[in-house]
Amino acid sequence: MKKIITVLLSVLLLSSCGKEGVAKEEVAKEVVRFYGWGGDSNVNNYLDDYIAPLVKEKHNIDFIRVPMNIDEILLKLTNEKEAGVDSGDIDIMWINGENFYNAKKIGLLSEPFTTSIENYSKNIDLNAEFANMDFNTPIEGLEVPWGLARLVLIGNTNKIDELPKNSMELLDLVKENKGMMTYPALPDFTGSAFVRMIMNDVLGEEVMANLGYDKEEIRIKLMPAFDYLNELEKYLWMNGETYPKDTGVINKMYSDGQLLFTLSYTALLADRKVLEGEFEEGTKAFIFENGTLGNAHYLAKPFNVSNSEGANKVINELISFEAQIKKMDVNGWGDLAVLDMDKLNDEEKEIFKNTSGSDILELETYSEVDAKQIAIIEELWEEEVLRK
Amino acid sequence: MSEVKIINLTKSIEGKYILSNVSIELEEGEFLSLLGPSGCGKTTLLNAIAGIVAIDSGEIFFGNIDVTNTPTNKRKATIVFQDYALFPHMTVYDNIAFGLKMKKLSKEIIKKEVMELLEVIELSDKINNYPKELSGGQKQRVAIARAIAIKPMVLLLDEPFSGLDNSLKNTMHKFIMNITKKYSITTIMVTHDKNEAFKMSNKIAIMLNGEIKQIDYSKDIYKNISDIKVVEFLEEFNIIKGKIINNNLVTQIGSFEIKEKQNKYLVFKYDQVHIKYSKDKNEMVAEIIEKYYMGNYTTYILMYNMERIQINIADDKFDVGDKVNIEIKDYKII
Amino acid sequence: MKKDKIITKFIISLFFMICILPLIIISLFMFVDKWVYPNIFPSTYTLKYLLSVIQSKELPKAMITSIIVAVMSAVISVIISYPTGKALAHYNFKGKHVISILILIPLIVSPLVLVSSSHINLIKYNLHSTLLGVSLIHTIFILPYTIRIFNDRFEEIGVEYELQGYTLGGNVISTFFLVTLPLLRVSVMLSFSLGVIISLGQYLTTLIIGGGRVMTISIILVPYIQYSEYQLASIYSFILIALTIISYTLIAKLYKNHLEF
Amino acid sequence: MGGRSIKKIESKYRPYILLIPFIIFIILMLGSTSMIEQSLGYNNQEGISSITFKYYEEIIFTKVFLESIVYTIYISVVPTLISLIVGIYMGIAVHFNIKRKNRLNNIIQIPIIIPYTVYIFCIILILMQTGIVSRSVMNLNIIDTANDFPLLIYDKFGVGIIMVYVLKQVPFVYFIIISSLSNMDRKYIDVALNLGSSKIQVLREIVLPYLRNSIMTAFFIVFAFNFGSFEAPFLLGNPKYNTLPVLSYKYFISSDIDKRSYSMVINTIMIIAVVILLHIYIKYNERKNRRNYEKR
Repeated sequence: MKKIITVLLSVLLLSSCGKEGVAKEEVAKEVVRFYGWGGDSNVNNYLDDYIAPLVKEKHNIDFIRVPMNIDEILLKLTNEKEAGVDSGDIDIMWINGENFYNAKKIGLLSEPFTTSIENYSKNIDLNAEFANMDFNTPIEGLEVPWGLARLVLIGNTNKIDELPKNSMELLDLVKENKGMMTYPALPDFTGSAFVRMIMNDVLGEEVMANLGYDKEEIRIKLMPAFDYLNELEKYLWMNGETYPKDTGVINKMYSDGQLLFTLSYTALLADRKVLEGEFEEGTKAFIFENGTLGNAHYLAKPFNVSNSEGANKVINELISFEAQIKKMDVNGWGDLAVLDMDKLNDEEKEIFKNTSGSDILELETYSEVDAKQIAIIEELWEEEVLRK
Repeated sequence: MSEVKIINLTKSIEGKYILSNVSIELEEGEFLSLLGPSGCGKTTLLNAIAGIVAIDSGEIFFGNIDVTNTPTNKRKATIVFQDYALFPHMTVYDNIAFGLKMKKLSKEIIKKEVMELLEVIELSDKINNYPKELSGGQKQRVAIARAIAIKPMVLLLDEPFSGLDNSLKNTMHKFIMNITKKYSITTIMVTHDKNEAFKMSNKIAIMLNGEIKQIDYSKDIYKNISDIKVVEFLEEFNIIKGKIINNNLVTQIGSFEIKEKQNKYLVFKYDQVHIKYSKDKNEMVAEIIEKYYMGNYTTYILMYNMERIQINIADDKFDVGDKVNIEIKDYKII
Repeated sequence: MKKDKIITKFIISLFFMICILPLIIISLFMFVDKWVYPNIFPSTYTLKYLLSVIQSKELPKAMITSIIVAVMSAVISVIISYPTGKALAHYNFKGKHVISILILIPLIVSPLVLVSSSHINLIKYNLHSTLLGVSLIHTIFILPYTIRIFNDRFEEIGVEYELQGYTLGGNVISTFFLVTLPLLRVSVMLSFSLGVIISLGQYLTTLIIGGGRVMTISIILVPYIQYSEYQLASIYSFILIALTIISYTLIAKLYKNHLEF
Repeated sequence: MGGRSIKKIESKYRPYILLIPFIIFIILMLGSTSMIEQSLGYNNQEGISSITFKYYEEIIFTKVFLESIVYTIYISVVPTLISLIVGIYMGIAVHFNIKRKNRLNNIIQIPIIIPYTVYIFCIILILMQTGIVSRSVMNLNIIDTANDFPLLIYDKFGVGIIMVYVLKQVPFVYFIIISSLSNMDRKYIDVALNLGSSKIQVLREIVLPYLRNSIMTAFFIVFAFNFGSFEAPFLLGNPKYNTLPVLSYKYFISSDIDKRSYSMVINTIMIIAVVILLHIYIKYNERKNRRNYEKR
């Protein structure tokens, strides 16, 4: 009998100090908490094994990476805003495209801070489109571009002799190899980009540039693209009965030989996976001749950032030349850098030139649609393609 | 000054009266049986005395102390539940010692008291056994020992013998009577078996739907019986309904002189009737219709002027169909 | 009876296989490097994933945090569900019906809603992003089961032991410690271990209420499951299962050497 | 235990004192009614303060919502029935046929110990088109390419989801049945057999009615859990068919902030549906218990 009470009491003591334990450790060292998607171990390793020691050594900051999807981050911040938390846990958040629009709209972001980031003006072309507009939402110094994303298709050249140059050729190829291709169901980020790329290719860039904001109008404008996608669906994997949840699953299916194609927003993913031995030798990344979808992913600070100084220092490191080049390393993450060629000195230009993937940056990209329109496109896709 | 005094105890749940104006008075060492059909509120009364059930109104005195609002743990009235409720996780020793431990007595005193009690209930060898290793009779003795250990002002027993077989019942009857006499503990026992009540207690209270209809010394119960419902409950009387004609109660089997006006029943016990073969025609004649041989007596059912009469007599020579005349030795008019 | 025996043995072995199969697969996948589709056994093995996890500095901290949170939520759940179970079993009172509905709400309402509304509340009490805050949110999902365990056990033992304790002079506290609690020891242990198991399995609650400061094993594990990193997911799953089984057997040991009443 | 002379303790305040920790906890955690407010249109971020049923109308009659109700019922009822049938069968079979139970009970406890997320992961590994089952089927060359293997996860019928629920809930049902069977008195069965009833009749007339109460409890808890559970349908479900919790999550997380009110509408409707169900269940229980009580 006595034993149970002693167990319960000792546990209570242990647990109460547990709470202090966490708090005490905070005061001693300076900590910066980085919140972002944690699904890809290469990204995680880049941050944990390269950035964290770098930041520790240079600024004696403890870089803590927290795996959390952007929509959960926004949920957490919305709750914290409603409950009036002025000093939260998040210092840096990894934000992409359409979520920036919502975060900005309900005031979840910090004051403009890009001016106090030294490398921002030093390494990045300030009047580049991605530095000022994020999915047609003016950035106004609220987020710093961290990497560029180019939607690429990935094909198995051992089994396909000639990679398709446009959507029609893709359709014919898929007809020949029935069930050997699929794309992630919207609202997945890459799936949404693929659908928009198809729309740009089928309808042309001007139609996509002025879609307007009325759902029914957009439905009519996009109808030819939906017809194409419904036609494509008949020959997709499991004849389009279901679409996988995200690219992770599709990459796995590709590496198991179930599919001839996969797709990714990380342009160098194909080369990286080939090096890791996950993809076959003949796997090549390619894009359509009229160009592909390109946008950037960004680093932002929440309205209730607690360690704003530390966050600025870390962001500054993240967009430093060395970090950006290391980020592009095919054996690591393979994410395209945001560096501006003219702002680099000759030696840096040299290094940049022969890191693989720098050529992709020259590719033609469509301009992105507005974040609000993306939400409508996602709804329409579900009504016109998924549920048809 | 009486040991236990209960005045006008009432209790109702959702408007239905469970106990209505129950009053009892007991001297020290008396043994009262609460006798009544199941659901008549006798167990609730017992629980009320023990203090584990709240009452609406009324007072309870132990000696001269008013315990009406005293919590049960200070009331010194211990109860033995129908299924004994021995603490399953305690040995026999710990069970009996529980009450003493609560009074924070020293270890030695507790040990002495408990060993002594174990002697009395002849279970000294079972000291370290757990309740589930004991038989029904043994469990009961431990339960009673546990209840007596703290020398309560009143011992309350809730149908103590319902779970035991007959032979064991008799031994337990003797055991409880001796032990209550030995420690001269005022005891109230709840039972629905009238033989048990008459055998064990010196006072009996007959309870019917929440009221004490009659409370008397056991020997006077039959003598002072006055409530027809009690008569029916005791199931030992013939009840003959009659009409009152100028202060005589005229019934099928004769008319009887009455004192109070409202009495309407002629009651007489089954063994207060004699029968003999009828020689003379015009005398009262009854016909035997059923006969049961009951071991130490015989029961005859007679039809007399359409009144059904039962008699229990030792003589078994009569047979069904005989014509007999009856003679009522002792009767009462209620 | 013969036929029945075979069928039962078959069902049991089927179930034995289904219970153990997941463990086998997980422990296999931890070492897989390449597993070309059609063949049954992995083509090449590697330890690199396992080594990377073992060397990662987050692992020990995450394990300790998971255990502390699990134990705290189990303790809080027992403290809350013991009296609630007793109230429901041994008393009739006006709001009883409402309470029995309230208890089952966490089981039914979608977790997201519970987490969000609790998150706002916990922030008001400055409990967000703390071990205690996370334990409290886990408790919400443990209570329906633990209250059930206590309620059933109280109904089983009835009120007579407790009343007997009172009539024999015991006051509320001594009767609690000497009579009622010993009879409930089994339920305390069962609820405690169930609390630990449920807490270790929580993800969304720890993520949102813990706000990234409270890093448990499942916080690291779930993203890897979602994004098909099978090797890492297997390793962390294995750690989570090992943690659960160890704490379960430890607690089971504690109550095994007490007689079962 | 013999007939109990006293069933409940009569006391005005004690039950409420006992409930204090629970009440404090519930207020501390779920005090804010923001959820229901938001479903009625009140959303303090946006400053919409008027209570409107707009969101209810907009969502209730859409095809997506109605389909989702049907799908949720399907996804909660089917695994519950399977788990009950298998769990009951195993409970009865083990109780009457197998003597050495504890070794078996330890093994069957394993699914209860393994958390849901890990189980979902195992089901993916087993049932995916390049999973264990598909590999073995492939080697028996019943199918020749991975794509011929039927879709068991992310599929229309939610086979993966049902498998996860069944694997997790059969042991739960099994334990409820075993524990209530263990304190069932053997003599009822011996009497029935003695009166000439066959094994099947014993099962139907004696054992199952005796277990009715625990079966009802098991059914309710398992069904309630499946009805509101989120992880399995979210991770293993088909994007076209969403259960209510998944639909609510999608609206809650969607980039369009005022869709969040739809999510609150769905959650409120789910709560109401289940509270009604619970009400019926508790009334059924009380009426049944009261009848037993009087019969004694």
